[in-house]
Amino acid sequence: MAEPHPHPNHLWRNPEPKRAYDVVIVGAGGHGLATAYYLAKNHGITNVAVLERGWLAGGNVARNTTVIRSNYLWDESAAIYEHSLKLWEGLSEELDYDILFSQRGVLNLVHSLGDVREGRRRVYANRLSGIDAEWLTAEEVKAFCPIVNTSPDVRYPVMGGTLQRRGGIAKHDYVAWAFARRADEMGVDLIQNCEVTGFELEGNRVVGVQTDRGPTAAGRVAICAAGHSTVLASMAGFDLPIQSHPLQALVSELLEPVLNCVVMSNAVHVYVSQAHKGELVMGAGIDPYISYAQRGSPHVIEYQLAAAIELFPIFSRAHVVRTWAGIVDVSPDASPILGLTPIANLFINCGWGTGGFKATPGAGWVYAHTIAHGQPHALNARFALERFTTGALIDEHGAAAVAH
Amino acid sequence: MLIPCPWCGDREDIEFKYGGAAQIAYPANPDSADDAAWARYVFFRPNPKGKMAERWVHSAGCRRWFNLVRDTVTHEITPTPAAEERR
Amino acid sequence: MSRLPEGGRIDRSRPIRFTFNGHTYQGCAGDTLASALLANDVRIVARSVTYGRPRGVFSAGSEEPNALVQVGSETMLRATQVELDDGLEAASLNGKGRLTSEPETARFDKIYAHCEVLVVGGGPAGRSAAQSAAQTGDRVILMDEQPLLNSDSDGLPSNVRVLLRTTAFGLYDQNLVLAAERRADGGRLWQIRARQVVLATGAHERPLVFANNDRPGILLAGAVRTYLNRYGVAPGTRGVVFTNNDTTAPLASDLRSAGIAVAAIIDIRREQAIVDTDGDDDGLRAVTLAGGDRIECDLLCVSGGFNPTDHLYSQAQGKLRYDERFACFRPDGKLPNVTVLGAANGEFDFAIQPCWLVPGTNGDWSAHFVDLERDVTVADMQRAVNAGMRSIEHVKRFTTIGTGSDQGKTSGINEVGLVGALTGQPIGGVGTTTYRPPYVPVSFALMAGRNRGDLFDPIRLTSIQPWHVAHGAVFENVGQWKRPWYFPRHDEDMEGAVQRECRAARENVAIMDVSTLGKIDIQGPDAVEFLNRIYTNAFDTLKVGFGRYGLMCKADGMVFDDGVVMHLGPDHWLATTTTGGAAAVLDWMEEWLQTEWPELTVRLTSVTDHWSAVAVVGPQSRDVVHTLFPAIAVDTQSFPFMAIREGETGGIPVRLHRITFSGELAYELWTPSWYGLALWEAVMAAGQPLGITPYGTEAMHVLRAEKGYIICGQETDGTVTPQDLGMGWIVSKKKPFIGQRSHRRGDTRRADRKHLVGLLPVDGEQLLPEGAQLVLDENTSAAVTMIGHVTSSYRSATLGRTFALGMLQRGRERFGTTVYVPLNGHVVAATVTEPIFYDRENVRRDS
Amino acid sequence: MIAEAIRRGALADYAERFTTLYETAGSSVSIRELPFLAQLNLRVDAGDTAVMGQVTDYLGFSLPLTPNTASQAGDRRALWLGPDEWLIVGPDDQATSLEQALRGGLGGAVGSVVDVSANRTVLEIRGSKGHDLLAHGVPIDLDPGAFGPGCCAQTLLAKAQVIIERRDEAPAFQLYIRSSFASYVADWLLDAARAL
Repeated sequence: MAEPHPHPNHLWRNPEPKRAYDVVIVGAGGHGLATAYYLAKNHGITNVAVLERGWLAGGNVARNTTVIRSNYLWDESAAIYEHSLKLWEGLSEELDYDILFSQRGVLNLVHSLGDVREGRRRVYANRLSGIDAEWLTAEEVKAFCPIVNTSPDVRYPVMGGTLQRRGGIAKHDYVAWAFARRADEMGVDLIQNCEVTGFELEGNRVVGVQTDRGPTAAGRVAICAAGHSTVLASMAGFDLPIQSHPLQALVSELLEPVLNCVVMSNAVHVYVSQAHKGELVMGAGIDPYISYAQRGSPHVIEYQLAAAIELFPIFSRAHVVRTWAGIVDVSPDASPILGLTPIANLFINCGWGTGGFKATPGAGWVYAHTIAHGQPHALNARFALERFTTGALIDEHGAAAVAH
Repeated sequence: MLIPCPWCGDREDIEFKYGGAAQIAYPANPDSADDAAWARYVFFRPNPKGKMAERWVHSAGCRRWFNLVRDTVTHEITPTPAAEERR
Repeated sequence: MSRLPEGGRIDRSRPIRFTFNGHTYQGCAGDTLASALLANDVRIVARSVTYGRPRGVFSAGSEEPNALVQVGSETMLRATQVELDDGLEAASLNGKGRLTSEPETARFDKIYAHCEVLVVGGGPAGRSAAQSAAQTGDRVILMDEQPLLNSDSDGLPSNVRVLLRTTAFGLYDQNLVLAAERRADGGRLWQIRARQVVLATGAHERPLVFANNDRPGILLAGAVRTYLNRYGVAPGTRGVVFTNNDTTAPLASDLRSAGIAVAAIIDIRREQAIVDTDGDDDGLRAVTLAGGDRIECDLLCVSGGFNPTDHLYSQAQGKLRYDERFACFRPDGKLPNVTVLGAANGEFDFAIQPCWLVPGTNGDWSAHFVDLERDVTVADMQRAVNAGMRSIEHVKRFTTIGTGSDQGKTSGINEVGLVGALTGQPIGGVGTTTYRPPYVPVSFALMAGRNRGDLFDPIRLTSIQPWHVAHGAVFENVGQWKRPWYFPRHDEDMEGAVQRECRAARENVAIMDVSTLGKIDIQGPDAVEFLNRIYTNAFDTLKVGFGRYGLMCKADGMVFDDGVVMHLGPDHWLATTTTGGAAAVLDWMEEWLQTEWPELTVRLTSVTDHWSAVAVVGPQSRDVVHTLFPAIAVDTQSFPFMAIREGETGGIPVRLHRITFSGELAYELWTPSWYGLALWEAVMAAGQPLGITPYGTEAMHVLRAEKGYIICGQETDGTVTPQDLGMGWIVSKKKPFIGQRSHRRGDTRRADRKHLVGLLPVDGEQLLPEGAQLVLDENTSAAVTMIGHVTSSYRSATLGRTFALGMLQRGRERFGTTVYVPLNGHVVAATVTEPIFYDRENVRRDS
Repeated sequence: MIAEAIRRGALADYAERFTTLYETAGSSVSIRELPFLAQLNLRVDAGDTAVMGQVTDYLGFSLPLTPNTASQAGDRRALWLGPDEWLIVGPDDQATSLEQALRGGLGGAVGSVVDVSANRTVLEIRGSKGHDLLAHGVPIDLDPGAFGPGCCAQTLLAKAQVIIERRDEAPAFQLYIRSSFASYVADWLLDAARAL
């Protein structure tokens, strides 16, 4: 009768921090843990600490709606997300941990002629980039996901959609724990309840961090703190064009299977999937104001659920059992900042906004490369902080609208 | 949130639009700003954890911009004496 | 029947028939489904989600983890909260809800309320708080989730509004309380702003954790008393009490007076314990004591202590601390304008010996249930701790404990105690998991309220809408507006209709409703300076009575919106915006005016809805205008391109503008929206002899594209500068404007930026799909570099062929060359041209 | 006299539905459109007492200076919209005379007068359940203690911006609704009235 227990018997040690590391990663979220893993695995750098002010993987990775896809508009974005998606496809095996990665397809619905144009633009671009992408008519949407209301009589009828069949979901906690476990195995120290309170600088070079558990010397320091990036950057003495906003999400009770894929609708700010145990997991639009409170305004949820019922009348009697918010780090062009900082040996990975979870392995992979080599990989070269000065943005607002 | 419009009093946040950090001045002479300085104006804004001076506009009400100080952790709002300062 | 012969707050004179799992039963008015099932000796109400174990009623309130049922299309309801109703049909669930797609019959309402004091919880503490708050004359709302107050409801003053069947489920910033009211025909969502919130939400009893503690017949001790005393139901015939505190003291006598034998009282404080239970298909049969004694019973009343119900307080970031004396978490410190009272504040008076787990007989922990709804056992928690987890949040996520629809109301504090016990941490240091809204499950439908169907989002309509509907228009959503997309005749398809509409505009005369354009009245002595700063081009030289096209950028230098700006009089202007951009442009202008340029004396007023606007387009439009306005000289010298006139036709006041978005001779006629329909009909009548043809947004798009006029949001996507569009001519070098500095950045000066171009498919029948990508190499089998995309593409009746606009890298250097458009499985060649296909010299526009 | 045949209120098609509502609601609430009111948007510096005095003279009454209040004289009213902005309302066909009066009051001083008569239509909600009906969609406190006679407010009704005014002690509210949103607001009110 018992459900098989999916987890290994051992996940990680709980070590005391050492006095010095080759690399200190600030933030044990999905990205920080993946970075530690790839530093160890790809670059042989194992004298690494990941410092976490709370509990490991307790920030945005624990709060997101786990959508995975790579069908972004611009070449640079598509390349880094596709790199990530390819890593996802081998991740359970590589990490020897069933992260419940399910390529059930991600369907982006469109509701206006402008959306149609932008959706198709993305499909054409993705196909030429070697990313699987299909355009579906409203009838094809209905065939792929029968519970979508494709009636022409609704307020904003479904006019079609884009489909990435290789897209899907994974179990967020398990992903983080899987990276943590492997990193720990290779010698990385995962230090929880250890808050970074400052950076040790020598001239323009970082040489360590101060924490509430004492100082730690570090050859290189990598910030990986999503919504708290600007707080850390200002401790180190530089600024980031990042604004931290609440992004709310919610979950229903467990339900018998009802939804077979991931459905997103940028126009009405709904994205929803049914997790493997049966709960509907939904995300909402970003609250407009800056907040570190991990909660948002209830009207955002009201709007989102009205939109959800418009798209899926069958959801009417599902119940919200829990709402929460992450703190998303939003950059001016809705693309990440991943690379060097004005301070030598200090690196930054932030600005993923709503796209962070799907990028977890890819971002960790290129960030590890960047830290190990002291310069960016080709995949993240264009995502430098410098782009805001030159104006060479990678603007994913217009086309991807909401970059979930 | 309940936002204190200096004119209309406390109103629900759905009546407002958010204007981000307050007191960001447009460069006096944009032409003399170098690319980095210009980029700072266009793209970089304070993002504090804690008290923040910020702008709101009562868009569904009197359409006036105003300032307040809000704690970005607790959402506690302190109207400022300079609430009618619009930048 | 286990209904007691007397007692309870039920109405025995009103029997109610209902069915459960297809069997018919009878209860009384005032019963819940749970009490009625117990009264009918139905012990197994549901099966557990993971192990399929039989489960019965466990509690008497919203904390119920076991008795989850389906009632019609309503799923995952708690039998303890379902009020019995004639004809109710309920069925067991196995821990998962079943959604059905039956048509909606229920109604979901939403309402705002305001009060000085909101009291949540109608027990004695809440009632007395409401009563004393009401003495000042303040508006007081007293809310309780039960159908009747658990205290005397008479004698409350009239300024206390009592809301029953209403559960406060969220406490948000500055005391916004969301509450769900259960109503016979659906539900109502309350959004209450309260100056003061009083939380008198009581406490939840928690169970004890021992082997096979989940059998039907095992109930919380307090719930047993509720069933006996409130519902007049005996949940068993032979009872055992298992407790670690003295709140259970009155239970034995309650049981006995109901005729239930009390087989034993097992008190942990007397070093007694139940170490296992036995049962059969119908639930509990016996318990085994430490030491091996076995006691037959069909009812086990358990109490492990009480947890103050501080969910709302904690949602609002109220801090909790562990209270050793009562073995519970209670509020620590204060929240502004929130008071926690009574049991919710940990104000107890009992003795307790905390007990987080009772060892079994064989070292097996896999039937020690901690979370009944999610089927989580002590064994699961041990596995989490052994794997290295210390944080309560990790254990929760590892085991799923507390994640059910009850959100761990009965399991949460036991979980904390167990993590403390398993990891050797003090309980206060373990802390609780975070409480989040909603306190109880809330249906999507309730949250949506009436924002469904046509009310999901406002439908904005012009005054001419009734005509469009009557004449068979097919509509397009443009933002919130409904706009005619095209006007098919008879069996005409879209393409046929659009071709016909375009021909009419080019060859004789056509008419379009352009009322949706944004319109901003601008007055003040500094209006010109203001416009000069907002738009890329200058307005100093524009004479009164004329209009000029203007383009605006954001600070990053990218094109934002465009429109015609009219000079109506001294210091008086009117700017039009795109339909979709109207609100954003007004906001943008106000922001600069108020926050950055307070030295400018300029006043903005939205007049979008004041004016209806009708475009009369085509070579014969002059005749139509002349017919309607014989007093106005319409020859091109008297009424030139971009000129404005005032007129009147048949009593309709009209402002005439010679403006075109098609490149044809055209006029826009504006009238206050009361007259919009009359004006439209007048134009139709005047144009009827000329075959005047109404057209929609699609033909409008074709016509403007033939002239190479951009649409903001179609040719542009936030990454396009005026220079990219070949519109350097409209970017002033003589005066500053928003975004100007950005045009000097390295990236915006790159030679290899994308430029707006025309695209003529080599095969003039081939329609390029909008959004298709442009490449240089015909061979697309290898990796290709995309150098642009198609932004607009149409079949042109005028050109007799297809054509397109696109953004193409170094586009202006590529005029006359061929680019390729890879489509699904084939490649289409197109010639790059200047982005203008029709009347390059503006002869028709200016004629 | 303006030929009625050529003018049409934004809710001309709703008269019958409003009547039905009145009948089904047991006369506890009624809705009717008051179309074609003259409405002028006035912007003037409230601190300029000279100009304010002139406006008072030309208008026949003074502009309200307290936010969210209205003043009136006879059939003309002034609603506070902002610290330098008012909506001047008068009967049908007074738009021109009001505009002249206001321009006369400004007398060349800095300010603006815009005829916005057709920008909004007006709905009157009357009856003992009028407040209750509006509470379904209006977030502000409309209780007589907080929003008594002479109060007005710009706020939201569901997703539409509205101006709400309570003129006197009678249980009645005036709703000023942008023309393009009028049918949405009417549909919304009719639906909400079913929950009374």
